[in-house]
Amino acid sequence: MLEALLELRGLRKRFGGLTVTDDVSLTVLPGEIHAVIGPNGAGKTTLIHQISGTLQPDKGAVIFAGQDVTGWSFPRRAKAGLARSFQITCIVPGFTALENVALAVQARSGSSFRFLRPARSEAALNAAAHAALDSVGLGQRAGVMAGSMSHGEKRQLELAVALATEPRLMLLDEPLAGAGPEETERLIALLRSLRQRYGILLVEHDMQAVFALADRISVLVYGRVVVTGTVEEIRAHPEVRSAYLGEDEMA
Amino acid sequence: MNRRALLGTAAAAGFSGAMPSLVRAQAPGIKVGFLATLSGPAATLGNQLRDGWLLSVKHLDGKLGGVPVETLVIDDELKPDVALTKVRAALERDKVDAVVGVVFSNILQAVFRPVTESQTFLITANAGPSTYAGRGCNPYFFTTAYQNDQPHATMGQVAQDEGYKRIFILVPNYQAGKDAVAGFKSRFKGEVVDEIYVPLNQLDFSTEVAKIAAAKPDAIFTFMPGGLGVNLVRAYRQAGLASIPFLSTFTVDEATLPAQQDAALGFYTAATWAPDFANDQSKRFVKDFEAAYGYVPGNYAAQAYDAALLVDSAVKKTGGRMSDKAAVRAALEKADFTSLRGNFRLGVNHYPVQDFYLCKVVKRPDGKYATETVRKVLTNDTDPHAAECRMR
Amino acid sequence: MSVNLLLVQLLNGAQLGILLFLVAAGLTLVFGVMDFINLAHGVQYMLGAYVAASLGVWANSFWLGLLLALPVSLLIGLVLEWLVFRHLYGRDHLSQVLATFGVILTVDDAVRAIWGSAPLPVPQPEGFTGGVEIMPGLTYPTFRLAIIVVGLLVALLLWLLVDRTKAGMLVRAGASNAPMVSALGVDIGKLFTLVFGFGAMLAGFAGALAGPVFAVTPGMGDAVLILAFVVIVIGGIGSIRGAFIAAVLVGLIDTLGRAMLPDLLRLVMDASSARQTGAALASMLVYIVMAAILFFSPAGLFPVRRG
Amino acid sequence: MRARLRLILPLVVLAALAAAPFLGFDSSFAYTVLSRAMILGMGAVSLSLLVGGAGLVSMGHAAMLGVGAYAVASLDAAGVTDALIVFPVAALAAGLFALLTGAVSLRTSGVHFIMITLAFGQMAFFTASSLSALGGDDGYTLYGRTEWLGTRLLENRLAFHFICLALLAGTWLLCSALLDSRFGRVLRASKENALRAQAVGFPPYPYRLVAYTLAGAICGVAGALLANATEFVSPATLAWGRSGELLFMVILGGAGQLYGAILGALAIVLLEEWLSHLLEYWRLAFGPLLILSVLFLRNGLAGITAMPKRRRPSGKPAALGQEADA
Repeated sequence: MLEALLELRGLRKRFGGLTVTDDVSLTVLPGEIHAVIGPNGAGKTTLIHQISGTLQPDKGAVIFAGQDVTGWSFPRRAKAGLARSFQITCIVPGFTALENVALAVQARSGSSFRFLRPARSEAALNAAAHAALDSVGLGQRAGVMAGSMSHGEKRQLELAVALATEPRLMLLDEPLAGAGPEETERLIALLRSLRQRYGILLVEHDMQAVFALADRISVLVYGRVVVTGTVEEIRAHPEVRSAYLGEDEMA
Repeated sequence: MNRRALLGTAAAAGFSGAMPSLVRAQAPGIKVGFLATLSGPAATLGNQLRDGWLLSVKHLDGKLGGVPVETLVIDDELKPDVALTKVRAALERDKVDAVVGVVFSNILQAVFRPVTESQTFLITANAGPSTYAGRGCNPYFFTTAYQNDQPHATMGQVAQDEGYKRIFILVPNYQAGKDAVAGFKSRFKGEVVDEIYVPLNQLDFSTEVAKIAAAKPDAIFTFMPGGLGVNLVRAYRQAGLASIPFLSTFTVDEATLPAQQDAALGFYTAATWAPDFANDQSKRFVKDFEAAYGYVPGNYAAQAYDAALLVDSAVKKTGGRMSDKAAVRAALEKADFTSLRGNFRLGVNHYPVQDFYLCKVVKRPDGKYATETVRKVLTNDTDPHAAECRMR
Repeated sequence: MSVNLLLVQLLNGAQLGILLFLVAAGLTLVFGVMDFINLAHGVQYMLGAYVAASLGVWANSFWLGLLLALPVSLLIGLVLEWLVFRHLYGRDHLSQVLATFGVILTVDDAVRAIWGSAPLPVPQPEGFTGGVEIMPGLTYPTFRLAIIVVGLLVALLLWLLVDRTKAGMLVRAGASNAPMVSALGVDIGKLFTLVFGFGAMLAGFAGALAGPVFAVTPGMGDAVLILAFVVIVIGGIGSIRGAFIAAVLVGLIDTLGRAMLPDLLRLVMDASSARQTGAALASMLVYIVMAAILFFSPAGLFPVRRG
Repeated sequence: MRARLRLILPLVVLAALAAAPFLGFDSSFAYTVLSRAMILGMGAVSLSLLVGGAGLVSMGHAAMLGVGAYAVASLDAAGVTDALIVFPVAALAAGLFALLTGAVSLRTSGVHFIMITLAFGQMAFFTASSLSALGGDDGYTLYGRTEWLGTRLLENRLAFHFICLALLAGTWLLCSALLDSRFGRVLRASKENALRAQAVGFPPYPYRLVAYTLAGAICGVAGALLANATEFVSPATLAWGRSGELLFMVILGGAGQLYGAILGALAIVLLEEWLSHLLEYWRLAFGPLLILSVLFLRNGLAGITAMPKRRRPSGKPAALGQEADA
């Protein structure tokens, strides 16, 4: 059996009286896309927060690449190869697309406590950043101010930034949210091309995309994992059909 | 001006509106830079100083030693670096013949070197730190005020004379406050029950007043200039401590009395002059001052008035030749004028040798508050540092 | 230190705290509801003192002066809001700091030009000129006791206003989430003006009350302003309850620190250095406490806004 | 185009400062005012590095100025006056002070950061006031200016003018380089979007702390110069009003551009000088000018010269436009 890249062991998180994450355990294998679906308020984003380190679980552990990272900060996990995209677009608006990506490249190539040499003229940084932009199809837009890009472009840029950190695992929080049909097509193709190279934990509402991309799916309801299985297993699961997917969508 | 009269505040200071800081006489002959603190809570002292000087010049028909004088009023804002910049401007740009005034010692220390090194006469009408009285005495530096230790020492002598055994001391926590304690202790030999140092920005004295009440001293000695003194005096009176004699320096005087009023009645201060001095010149000064500026002149104003008389006497002696520094200095050292204080001469260190008085706050028949002499405490007092001065 | 003396010092601390609260209450509301840093709040305090003192002398009655100072303070507050502050609501904190500092400079100098630099005489409050002998030899002025009582009443009134009325509910909601309130269809501009005027009046009231106790001088608002900021930061910005507790805390710390630190230090060092170190340390104590509180609880003791 | 203006304007200003002594501004007074403006300009540029570069609004920056100045005073009292010792010590002392206070202050953000830096500034102020060995509240007069390899170079007005100018230019270049470097990129990214910087592995804290320390050290050098210019040190150097003044120089000049701080410092020092010479209640004119400048000069003085066609995100760091224009 392949060793899991990410393993969640009994994560639990409460806000006041509300249990938002209730004993969640799941794994992401190397090269696998593991999708987490569930109705609104199921606790998907809270789960992502706990994996990326922006929230601390009350109980349970996050094991990443064999290491217990539960006590690690968000930046430290990022540095270890746990990249994360955000549900709401998160870029540096006053930077160009290139500089947004170059910032990420900088994180994994040497110290950033370098004070005098202009970062703009570091060829190695720029080359890697250009490559990442090319891979998401933004190669022509490198010099554009990120704040003035279209919504779809910003989502692509976020992916490029995540790629540029050379992660081992990507946590993608609704990467397709707000994208038009054409952009969605392009992003799905892009995500598909990333499979094998990275482990991906995907949170997404677009079922078409999830079924097209995922290797395994976990269904989250009221903070609990109801079931985990392959696309077929999930499609066939009666509880999922009734509780979440609805009959008509299966027809 | 009307508005102020309407509001009935006796503490008229400065002029309403934007007054040009250049007060011109007819034709420029002698130029004097008059440096004083004219903004912030301490501005009352600066106003006293400035108005005293201006009145003196007016009495001399706008002339010093017969030469028309131009006074350049400079506000130091009680910031040493600001004072320095402005004084340099006065020296270089306006080419003043003398710098006069100076309320606070720290301002004096900031401007001392540039003024004296440019061989310009520096005559203070209030600040008199020990720094320039002893080994640091300077041929270009004069003061018509006193050496800072002397008023405090006067109060120490008063406490000693009255036979007080236990004294409570309260001063601000800065150098002048510490000097005040040292000055007082130089002549008081009894027990000091407690010394309290309060921050300069102290808002309220209720804490200290409670401590004084608990300590039950024979008398207190305090040095609380400006707004501090107003707060202290009020809190002291309100706490019913007025039966404990209130010995002070620069705490109850004509600069603060308009705000303290009844609360300060009967409190003591040490001074070189008080508005009730009997000599004719002093009487004329007080009368004209109150007519011109609407408030009672204090020590500060009198010392500044004398400063103008001092310069006047020197210019007269040298026939208006301010460029002959040695002659001007010699003339200044003579101090050949009649001081408002009567008994007055300059010592070897250019600090006055004079009498010191115990004064008390009274309400005059006209309803205004002033200090009144009680008795002479020290006669012909020379400051303790003068012996160290080797004037070059 | 005797129990009596300690009691007196506690009263002193409470009285300082109450005055600070009156200034801080308006500041924290303005800050909390409008996200507006108003350095010029201290100016309101100063103007309150000046107006009350002048009108009190004119009417020959402290209380009449105090009463008249309220509408005048309100008016001044509204005029300043209309002239300057309302143009700054949408701006960043930096611009607000700069512009309101400009207001301080202007008004301080205007006060000097109108009233002069000397401390102003203040009529004694009729009926409260006496005192209570709390400790042998020490009379505690009834007026200071009155300040404590009046301050507590105002605090109670404020609490009722903010906690029990519709306007108060909007203010509280505005403090925690301003966009939501405007989404509810409330005229946020009107609410702002209301809160601002009210805050200005409270500060003016505090200044008028402080007149007979402290010196009425130009710039008297600056020292109070900084302490008031310390209070609202310790208390948690936007929280009236926090402002009250923090104000009393600051009042007590400042008073007791000054009263006791030099004596405490005498246990570990010689008398003269203990006095001076104690005095220096006592001035810093409030700031040290603030830094420590922010270190452990970066949003103050009673944070209103989440995150 | 704007990129070029951004470079040209500060150079013009620096050149004007260099030419001033030869254009008749060579009285002691002119030297005093100009050196004061240049020194405070240095302090303001270092503060601008924090405000514009890192989004850290410090209300206690005068403390750094003060630590530098008091370093000079205490060395002077100990008889040490060599520039090669004095200036590094001033920088180190101020840097150390910034490191210690920054380590605590940077736990907070926004308004709380303003207040906690103010608190440390006040502590420094009261400490300086109680230093009786250095005159306490009255301040301390230096025996003389700092010496350069045994010569009294700093006593020469022209030399001192150019030393100030060189250090000002150096500060500006250094801070610009800092903002353009890898370090500066992380700093700027953390300012605009801290979450983004964290997501790629940069915790803001250490970068901000280093920036705070560096700015403190630079301001310490300015403080040492200030002590030399006035030959006098007093707690007034550390007063919170002075911190405010530095902040106003930054904002008036335009926080988005480092050289804005230089413009702001020149404007404020010269304006103060001119108005206070003209009027007794000069703040009655100065205050409204400040208010009007905030209301109508949104991007500060630097904003007039680089008038943008459309509104840009506020606080845009200096180095960015160049890529956009390329």
